[in-house]
Amino acid sequence: MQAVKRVEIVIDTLELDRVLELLEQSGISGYTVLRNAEGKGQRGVRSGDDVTRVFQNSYVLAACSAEELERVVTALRPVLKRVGGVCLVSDALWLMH
Amino acid sequence: MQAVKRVEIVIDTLELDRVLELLEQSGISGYTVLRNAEGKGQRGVRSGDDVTRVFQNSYVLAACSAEELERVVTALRPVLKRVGGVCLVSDALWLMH
Amino acid sequence: MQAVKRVEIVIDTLELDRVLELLEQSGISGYTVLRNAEGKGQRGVRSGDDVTRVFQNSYVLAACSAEELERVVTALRPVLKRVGGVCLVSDALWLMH
Amino acid sequence: MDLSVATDSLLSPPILFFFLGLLAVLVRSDLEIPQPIPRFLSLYLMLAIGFRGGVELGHSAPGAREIATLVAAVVVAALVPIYCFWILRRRLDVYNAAAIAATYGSISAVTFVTATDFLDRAGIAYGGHMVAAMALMESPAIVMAVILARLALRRSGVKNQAVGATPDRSWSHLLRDALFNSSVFLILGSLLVGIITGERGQATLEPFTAALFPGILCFFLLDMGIVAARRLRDLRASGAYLLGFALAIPLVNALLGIGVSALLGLDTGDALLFTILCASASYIAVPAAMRLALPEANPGLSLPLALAVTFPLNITVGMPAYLALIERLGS
Amino acid sequence: MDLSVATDSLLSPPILFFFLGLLAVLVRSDLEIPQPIPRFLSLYLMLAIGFRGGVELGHSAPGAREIATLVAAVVVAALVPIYCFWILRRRLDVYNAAAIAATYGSISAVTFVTATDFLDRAGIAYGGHMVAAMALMESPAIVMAVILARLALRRSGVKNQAVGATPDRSWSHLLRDALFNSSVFLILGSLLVGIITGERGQATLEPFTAALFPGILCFFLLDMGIVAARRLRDLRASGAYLLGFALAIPLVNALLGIGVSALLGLDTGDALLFTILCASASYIAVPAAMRLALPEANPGLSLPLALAVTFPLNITVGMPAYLALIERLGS
Amino acid sequence: MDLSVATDSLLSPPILFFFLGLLAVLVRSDLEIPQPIPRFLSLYLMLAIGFRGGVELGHSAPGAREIATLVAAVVVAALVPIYCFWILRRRLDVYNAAAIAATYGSISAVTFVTATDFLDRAGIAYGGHMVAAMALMESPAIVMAVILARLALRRSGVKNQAVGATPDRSWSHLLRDALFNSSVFLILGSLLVGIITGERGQATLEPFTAALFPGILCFFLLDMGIVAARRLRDLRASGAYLLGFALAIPLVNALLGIGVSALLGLDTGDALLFTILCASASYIAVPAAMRLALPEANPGLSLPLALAVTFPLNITVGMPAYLALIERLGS
Ligand SMILES: Nc1ncnc2c1ncn2[C@@H]1O[C@H](COP(=O)(O)O)[C@@H](O)[C@H]1O
Ligand SMILES: Nc1ncnc2c1ncn2[C@@H]1O[C@H](COP(=O)(O)O)[C@@H](O)[C@H]1O
Ligand SMILES: Nc1ncnc2c1ncn2[C@@H]1O[C@H](COP(=O)(O)O)[C@@H](O)[C@H]1O
Ligand code: NA
Ligand code: NA
Ligand code: NA
Repeated sequence: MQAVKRVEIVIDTLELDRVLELLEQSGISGYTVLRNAEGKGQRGVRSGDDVTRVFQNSYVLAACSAEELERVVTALRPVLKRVGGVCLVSDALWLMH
Repeated sequence: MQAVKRVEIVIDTLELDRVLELLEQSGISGYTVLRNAEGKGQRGVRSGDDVTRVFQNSYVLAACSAEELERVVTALRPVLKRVGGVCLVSDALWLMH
Repeated sequence: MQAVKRVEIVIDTLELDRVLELLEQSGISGYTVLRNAEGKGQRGVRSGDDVTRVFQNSYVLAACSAEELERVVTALRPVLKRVGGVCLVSDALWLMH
Repeated sequence: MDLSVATDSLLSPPILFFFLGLLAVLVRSDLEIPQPIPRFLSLYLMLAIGFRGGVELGHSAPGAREIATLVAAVVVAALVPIYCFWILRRRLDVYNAAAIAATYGSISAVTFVTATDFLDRAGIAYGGHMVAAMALMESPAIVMAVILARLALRRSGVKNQAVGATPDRSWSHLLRDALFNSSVFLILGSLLVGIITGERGQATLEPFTAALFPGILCFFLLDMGIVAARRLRDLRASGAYLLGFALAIPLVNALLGIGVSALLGLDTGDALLFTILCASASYIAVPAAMRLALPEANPGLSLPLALAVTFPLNITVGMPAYLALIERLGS
Repeated sequence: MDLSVATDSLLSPPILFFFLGLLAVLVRSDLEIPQPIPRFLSLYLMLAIGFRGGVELGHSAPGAREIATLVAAVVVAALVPIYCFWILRRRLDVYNAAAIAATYGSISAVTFVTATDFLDRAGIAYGGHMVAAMALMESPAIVMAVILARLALRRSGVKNQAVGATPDRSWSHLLRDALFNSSVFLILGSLLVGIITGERGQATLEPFTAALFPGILCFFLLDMGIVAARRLRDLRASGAYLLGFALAIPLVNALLGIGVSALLGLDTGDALLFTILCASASYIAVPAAMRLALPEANPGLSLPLALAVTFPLNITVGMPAYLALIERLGS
Repeated sequence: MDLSVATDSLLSPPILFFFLGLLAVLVRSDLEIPQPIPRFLSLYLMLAIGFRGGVELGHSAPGAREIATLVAAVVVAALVPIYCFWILRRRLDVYNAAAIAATYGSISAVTFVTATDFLDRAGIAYGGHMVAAMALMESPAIVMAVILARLALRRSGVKNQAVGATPDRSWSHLLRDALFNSSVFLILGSLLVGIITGERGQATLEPFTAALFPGILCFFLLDMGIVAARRLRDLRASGAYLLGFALAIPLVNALLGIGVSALLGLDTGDALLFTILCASASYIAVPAAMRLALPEANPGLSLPLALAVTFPLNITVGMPAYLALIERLGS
């Protein structure tokens, strides 16, 4: 098993494509996405009613190396500043196969 | 990046509103919810068929401070005792923006 | 609160039942499943369109003991090798109730 | 009992699709109606049945017999849980006995809807007020079960944990849940819309609420078959006593329903619907309400009984048998 | 104003189901149309209205008046945001003023669809080109609002953060979003299919696009009622000024619409649809576009106004009142 | 070839909505049918086509020609993978060659359904047994492909990893998946319900299974267009050889189908359906089955071919061309 950084991002679904692009540009080519996330944060409650589709989050999970992490964090910060959202980083072991 | 506690809660969706209230009362005003979680635990299999809607879990993720964690853990324990569910706590770094 | 291992598995939904079986056989009788996960990895983009239903992942979360972890890791490795997917392990505290 | 009615019922598309759903699980097909669709279909069925009942009701002011039927419906729905609870307490703890009693006192809207389809096929008329009766019968059993549990717990000296004990289990919560739960609300609401808009409303909504009805019912029962079959294996946990209960008590309740119908002098169609309401058990509203009001009860016990035993029993052999009995009594 | 038309409208099934949805939230029922269903229903409504409009259009080549109507629609949709922005800037920052101005300059397809149902019930005809007018009115306000915001920001010397400033906020992105957003695309696309396939297409699609229409509309408005009621409590954040705006500006815009209709000499049905388009506010396309183009604006401000105030206003008292006014002017 | 038939087909609402879906992706519209809805629509199409076929079949006992057709269907479905595998092995490894061979040996229910709509529009009759033929043609290719892969692997001395090698890849699993996969099961089940309930069942289900059919098909093909267009860019990975295969082999298979139809003396409608079944490729059942039986194969290779090349080819120029050929042969 290999030590990796575990990055979790919660972001407005409208911005999801851009965030995934940032991941790719940072060299992270593996990630998992769960759409239909609801939530609450500084910008209020975001529980996506499907009529307006304005308030919907996505949850992104990516395991990556420390260098990749650094790159993605730098790229992500201005996006989070602009549109809100959360990015958490923790340590994990990746079961290599 | 700031060190935070990462709280994960899996709970019967019927109890979700109460749990979110507990989070708020503990001072945690940011969280993310994924509904439609299935699972298995001490109370058996819970894969929500939509006809009965009785067996459905939700997954809640919240990043918070150590003090907030303490408060929410105290408040949550009796709820978990009564209706089941799981609460996991781990360490993470929050990318502040 | 009790120290546990937090296992996360992302796997082709078609293989989900087998993976859950492996968990059970490893002595892990508690887990949570989120279906409808999308993702990207070595085997390309997997965003499940519902017409073909071929490309869909599920996300599994299980808290377990170190011994259970060892067993499941051994059992899981060949499955991941064959059908792809990811398994991450991290440390957490379980709020016992 | 007229065998052709029974065969007609068993061989009608909705029931056959129910069997098809059962079969899918049996042969381990991966057939599945994906998640929010069944919920949507059931909302449709309630909206349609409510609206059509309302239009029907709007035709003429309800007379004394209609009102008596509604009163009788509420009374029966509150009575049934009492003897069910008494029977179940022989083997079960207070919580589970109360939860299952509530299940059998309340009703299954889908059973009702299937029975209306059955009557439509047989060309037997029924009154719009029966839809109101159905809605009124959903909730009393919930309240009754909680009262029964409280009384029993108090008597046995257990420190009361049921409704009223803590703020989050207050009576006001319970009553709101019982009265405004989605199916009661949607049925009564659509009934009201039907009454208000009458013939003119019906003219525009007919293709949606009437013409599509049998088809949507088929689709929904296909899903019910799948869900019921999946719950079948949970029956092992129930044991023979509960299994016997789930098979016998619908018949007891049906007899009660037939008796009350005879007393009230109901027409055949109304009598059958009244009877099927008595005989049916709730697998949606009540288990959900019980999880909040009596979380100590195990829904894994009550649900398979209502869904995998009583529901199939009622819609297959039940409906034609009850009808035969009603017709024999009537003639 | 003919009171019976107003009552007929308020007591029609779609509007009653809208009220039922509001009521569900008020009494805290757990009634809910699960998530992708409402989206599906709204896609259906757009496909159906587009297709029917197209078939209608295909009957005869559009004349000068039809083309004038389309041009007027675009012009009005681009004009309305200007005075809205000016009014809103009294109290709001540039971003929110522009976003709300865009909301009111654009249109609500569901309001339009409800109005066609209203006309159908009243037996008043309308032209297929009005569907095209609706689609054309969705986007101009979006572009206009961004221009307004840029001008205002430049004047106030703020370092420009709006469209064009960064590559990911380019004009080409904005225009693509504005022109090809799903509702514009689906409506115009279905219109085209309707024009091409004409009577023959209609013959096979009729049961789907026409017969089901009122029923699906009821279901959708039930959901709209629930969603609108939930947004009601967000109104507190808006304050009295914005609330007044959301109540008054639809009437202003309606008067503009009635005036333009009179100038163009539109028939009653077309005039009502044109007016309701002017009076309605977007709660789907525009908030989504604004999140990308002007992310500094708070959708929690514009959305409740459009959804919980202006939409109910238009479909309840608005439609019959505008019609009365149009008929008075016409006679 | 009669050009008006081709135009009629290309300009029918279902095909136009398919193009609309393609276009939506091309212009990067955000139009999308949200997730479980397309699945529901496809379940509807199978239930409806199965039921209608069953009613049709119930009218008269199947004669020798009907039975010969069913036998021929199974034989062809088992034969096609053999020469496809042989052709594909020129360029591909065993696993992918087998998986793509299975794809083209099996059928696409949506292509079939679109062809029935095409025949309905052209006023050409077809037999209910063709629905049974479709269901029977889904699975043989799956089994055949696995056998081919095993033989080829054994010959090339590779340690066998395919079905049978490990307990979780047992033949019984594979056969269950092949025989009871959801579409085979639902089509055959609905067929049976149709046979059993006959005219009486049809009378009540007609508005659901027949009147709605073209509309739902349009909606579903709109989604198919979107999905197909999204898969278009995956074609780059396939290379020119496979692209040529996906364009040429449907025509080869169609000629085989036309030949067999002529041998069997099928009527025009039945012959077209038989031909389109031969020409079509599976993008649902087979890729799913192959992921379990031959996980080494890359579905990213077979899927875009079946979905983004062969499917559009068949429903646009294919159907009218095959029909023209059949009619020329017939006269
Ligand atoms: N402390 C938190 N823990 C977990 N998720 C959060 C937290 N704060 C915000 N979120 C998620 O991030 C989304 C955007 O947050 P914000 O930009 O703060 O409004 C929210 O809707 C939540 O889903
Ligand atoms: N060890 C575990 N790891 C992850 N999720 C769990 C675990 N145990 C229980 N759960 C989740 O919590 C829900 C309720 O658990 P329980 O109260 O133990 O039945 C289950 O349905 C699972 O979704
Ligand atoms: N680095 C990663 N982080 C998170 N999820 C991943 C990662 N790599 C792969 N996955 C997930 O695992 C699935 C299968 O991965 P693979 O077998 O590498 O194609 C992908 O579709 C993703 O959902
Ligand atoms: Na009952
Ligand atoms: Na407007
Ligand atoms: Na084929």
